[in-house]
Amino acid sequence: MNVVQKLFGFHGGVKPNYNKEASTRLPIAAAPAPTRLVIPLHQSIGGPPRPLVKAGDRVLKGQRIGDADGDVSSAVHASTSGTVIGVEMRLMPHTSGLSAMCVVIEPDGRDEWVERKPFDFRAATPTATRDYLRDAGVVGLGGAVFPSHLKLNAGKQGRLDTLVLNGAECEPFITCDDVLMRERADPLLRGAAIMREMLEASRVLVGIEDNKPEAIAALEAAAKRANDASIQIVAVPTRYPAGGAKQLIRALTGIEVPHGERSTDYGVQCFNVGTAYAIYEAIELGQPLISRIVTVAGNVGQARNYQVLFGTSMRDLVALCSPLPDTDRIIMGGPMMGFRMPSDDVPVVKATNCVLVGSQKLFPPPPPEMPCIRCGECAKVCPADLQPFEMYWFARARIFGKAQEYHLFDCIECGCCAYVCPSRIPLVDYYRFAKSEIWAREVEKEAADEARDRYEFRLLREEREKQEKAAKLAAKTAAGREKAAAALAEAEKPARTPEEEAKHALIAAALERAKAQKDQVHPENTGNLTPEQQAEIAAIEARRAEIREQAKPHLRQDD
Amino acid sequence: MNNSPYFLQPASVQSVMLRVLLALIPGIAVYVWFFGAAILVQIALASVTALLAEAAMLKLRGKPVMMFLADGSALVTAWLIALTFPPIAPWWLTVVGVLAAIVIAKHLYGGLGQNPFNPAMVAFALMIVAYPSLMSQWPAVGFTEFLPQWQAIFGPRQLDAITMATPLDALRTALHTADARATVAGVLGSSASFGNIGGKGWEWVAAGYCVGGIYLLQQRIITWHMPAAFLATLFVISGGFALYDPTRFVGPSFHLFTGGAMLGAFFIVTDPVSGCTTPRGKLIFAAGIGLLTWIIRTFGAYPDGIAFAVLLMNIAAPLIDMNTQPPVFGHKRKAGGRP
Amino acid sequence: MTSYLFIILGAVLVNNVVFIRILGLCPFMGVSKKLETALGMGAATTFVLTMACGASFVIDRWLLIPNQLEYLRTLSFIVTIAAIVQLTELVIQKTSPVLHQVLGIYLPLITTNCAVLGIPLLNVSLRHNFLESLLFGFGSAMGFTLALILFAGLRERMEAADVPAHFRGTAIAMVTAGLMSLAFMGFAGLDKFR
Amino acid sequence: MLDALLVMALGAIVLGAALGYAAVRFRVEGDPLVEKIDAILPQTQCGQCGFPGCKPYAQAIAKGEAEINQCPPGGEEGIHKLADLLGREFKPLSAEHGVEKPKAVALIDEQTCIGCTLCIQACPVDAIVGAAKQMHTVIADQCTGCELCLPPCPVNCITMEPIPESVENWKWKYPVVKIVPASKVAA
Repeated sequence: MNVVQKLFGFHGGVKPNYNKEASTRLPIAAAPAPTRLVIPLHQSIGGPPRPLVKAGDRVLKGQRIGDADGDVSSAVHASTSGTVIGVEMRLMPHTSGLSAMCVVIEPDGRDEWVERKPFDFRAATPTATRDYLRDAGVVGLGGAVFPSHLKLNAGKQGRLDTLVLNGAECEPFITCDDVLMRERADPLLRGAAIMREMLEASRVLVGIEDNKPEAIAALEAAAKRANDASIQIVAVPTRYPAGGAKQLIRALTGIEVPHGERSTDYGVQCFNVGTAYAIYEAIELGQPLISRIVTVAGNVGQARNYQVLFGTSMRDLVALCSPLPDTDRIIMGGPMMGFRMPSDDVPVVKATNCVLVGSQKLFPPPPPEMPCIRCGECAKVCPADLQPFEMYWFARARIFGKAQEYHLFDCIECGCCAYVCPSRIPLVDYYRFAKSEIWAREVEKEAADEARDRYEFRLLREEREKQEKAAKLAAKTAAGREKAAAALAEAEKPARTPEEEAKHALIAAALERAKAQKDQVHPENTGNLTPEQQAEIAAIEARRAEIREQAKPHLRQDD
Repeated sequence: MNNSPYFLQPASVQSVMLRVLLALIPGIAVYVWFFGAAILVQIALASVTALLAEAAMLKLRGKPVMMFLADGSALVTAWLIALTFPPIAPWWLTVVGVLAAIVIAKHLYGGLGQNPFNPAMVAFALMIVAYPSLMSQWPAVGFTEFLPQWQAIFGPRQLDAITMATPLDALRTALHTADARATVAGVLGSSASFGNIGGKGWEWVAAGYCVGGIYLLQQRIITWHMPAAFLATLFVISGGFALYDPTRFVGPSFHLFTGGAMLGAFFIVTDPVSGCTTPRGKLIFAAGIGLLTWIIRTFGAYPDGIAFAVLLMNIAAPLIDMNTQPPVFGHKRKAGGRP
Repeated sequence: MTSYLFIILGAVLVNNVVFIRILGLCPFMGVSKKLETALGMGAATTFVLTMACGASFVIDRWLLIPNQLEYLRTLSFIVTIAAIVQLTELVIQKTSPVLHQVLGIYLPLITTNCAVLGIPLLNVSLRHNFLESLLFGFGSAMGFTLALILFAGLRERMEAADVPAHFRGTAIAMVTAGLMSLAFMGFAGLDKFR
Repeated sequence: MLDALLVMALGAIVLGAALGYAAVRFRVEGDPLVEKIDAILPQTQCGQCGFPGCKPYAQAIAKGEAEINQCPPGGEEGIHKLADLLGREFKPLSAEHGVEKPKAVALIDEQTCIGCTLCIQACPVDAIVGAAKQMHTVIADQCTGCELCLPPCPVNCITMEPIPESVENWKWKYPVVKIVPASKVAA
């Protein structure tokens, strides 16, 4: 067990002021259940879960309220017992300030659990275990909230070399993994053992930054107690972002997992220590993921870690720590990668590892942005070996293709580049902007491709119908001539059958009604137009009429 | 309000530029000691012109004037121009040079950080092509009397007593145009002004720049790549040819300690804006400047090749960068190439 | 042998067809926006120019001079060049339709690229022999290609620069070409050194 | 004089023969360029460009019969891409062909719809489902927002609804460059 683990390190990184002491002085405390829980349905990567409850339903603690939508999704549960008072749009803990579907629960204070029973994963097939974890809502608790059941798959090789547990926790202020490792080392390692078995990994490496000696000691003691020789606790040098999954894998194993590829294909899988604990709870205790440890730190009187039920308002949580009066913002996550919340009344979700309380003094606004002088400091600290200034150069000018050529999507948005930039350029903002523009474009492109396929299919179908009709017509005329004589005898019959007559009357009546309505109903998008717009519309209409005229032979086939 | 990261390291463009100016001071001090105070007049002239031109251009382009003026980049350009021009050049030569640098080479391209060419070198190349004789009149060593220098700058010019060609120019002219029997040793021995290493006085000025360069290295404002590659290339190629034919090719010490070699190595070649930025690119870029400098100095028509060499490599810099992109995390097994 | 090397080097660097002789500026400005196109144009021009130098030498030496028809030189050179360009165009259209579209009007305009007529005429006035003519044509075309590629590299980067509105596009490209020309003047005198 | 004519005629014959052979040898079939242009167009098939669909417009551009700035749904972005591909100068969107609008999808007011199927026939991408005398509805995911279904509807029951912003499709905005007034900095 005490084999000295060779370390590999990674390129770049910075050493910001860590500020971790304040929140580790006190042990984890359970945050009291609030008077109202707002539980967003969509708390993981993948499809948004479908709601299973409606207003008025009574739910128990741990009851599933949102069902995973497909396999790339994860279930959501009630954090405590109570009554559903609504399934509605609520403000999300997201920088956009937009709302999404949430289940709002009024707790009844009884904290009544659903029936819990441990899951015997050894008796179950791997697929069944993964389905169980999906329905238990277990996702990565490092902040990425990727559904864990998808990662508990050994991949192409069938078995893994290394399972990496990420306890590096490199972001300043955040200590939730630190205290978890100190206080719950044994169950954490049991979760790790479950994962190791599922992945058939030959060893488990727990990477912890060497500024957490207590956590390292606690886990080492626990590993000794567990008597599992495959588990190794490795202290990695303290350097942000050592806790990035790829950076930690590289530091511990020397393996670099390229962007867009699965680490399992390289024989490694990486989980956050919090996820290991959640898996322990789900498998051995039968408890779905309904709460997590959250660090409250920053501009507060007493920073501390709390066990918080999902859906608790950040405002209630922060209030427990006596925030200072000059507080001006709430950040979810750390100061390097965290997201500014649109309000303090947003719920704690699975991704909330830290609620950072900010003020002008603590996080002063950056000085005005200067032009990039290509000094290359950002390239020196980039842990992904990118050329951040080149990506910025093209992102700024909205030349996204070029930015992508410089591997924009390998960027992990760690913020090192912006941290060291002497021109104080919000580099990461430019990358986020460029990435979301490129994504949007990709979606548009896919839609366009689909539209093209559908259009071409339609043309094909019209062509086919035209041919069929022509064939039928030919057959009819041939048959018609034979019948002509017979038909002659019945020539007195009316041209239209009574049914046809009725149909025509109906259409005429409908058109009449429509005409009447047309005068009354004004579609919203054509009301209140300026004369210019009207002229424009007229011009467009004229052109369209022309096209219809050109396309007439086309349309007629359909008639 | 800004997004993450909310922490920023205290660093600024301004402090970078100020430290570059600071690093130039030892060289300037030695310069004044050997060649008189004229260089200070030139620096002042260039600085004022640069600041005025910068302010005017910022105003015209609708940018915040004071903020950008305070970044100090215009001053760095101005000082470099003053230090590469002859100290007794007429005032208008410096002014026109600075204007060309600030207006054409810098602001037409969008100002700080956007210029593909080194502004100071554009000024030098433009002026030496336009006024080759004025750009070749340098003060004689030890002639530090201020009044004639002042008159040389602001008129009336009476130059004969105080001017001479730079050692580099003198050697080149002697080898190129004098009789075919001229040899390096003969030319260098013909006049005391060639000094011990690279021109009397000039070798010490170069040493002063070198001290400033070491300060910049220590401050991590520049990396070792460019100065080392530049100086090493110049050393190796001049040394190699001097060994091959010592009568026609002068040795490396002369090349390194005359002309703009030291100033170039630490202050001009290292300009991050117009140079290469990848580690391999930096080496290629600086080595290219070293090679071209030697070629132009040895075979070309102009007394010093650094300005042209820098501009030529500036042209090639984007292509070099494109083809020397370091492998990105996780893509290291593949060979580097165009991104 | 060295004299041949000097012909090529001189044509590429010292008397660069674009920067020093100021010939062929139309395609130099027109197709230098992207590196790929610049390379394509360079390759096409290299082919055309080398062929044109060879063909014009043959025509001049064995057709025009023996028949005292030197006054037909420009005319016959133009005709030859036009035919070679037409041939090149057909080949490119077949092999790379996108390059063909991108080069667009500049491809047939190689015919009127003054560099392509100028270099064969210079060959005559410099009294180059057949091999020298070919090398001079090839060297000049390489110089043209070099200029085009370097310029394209710069322009790709400048595309994202914050150039003042009035100077965006061709204006700043002209300024850049001027400064590049200035840099190439540094090579002056190299070819005179023996 | 005769020499000159003979020489030129000889040249013309030789070169003409060579070119004639080359023209046959390197004949080009098909036009891959149209595919590249078509790939850039947004495929709304709306006809605002003056051509009946995106492909015909692409063909017209390839032949040089149409400008690259006639596609409002593609917007400036699309024009830039076309300009890049074809090496042409960028031109602002031609006003006579319409204006760039936020993306919207058609919505049928199901109370008013009379089930006439006219919109179904008009939809170029078959994104409207329904049958005669049955109420119709638009498959929002497949609607390209071309507005071609609006004019045929006899009862004007189709409206264009802009796609709302959600957490999923929200985009990071361009970082705002703070330009501090000179006087403030100086102070």
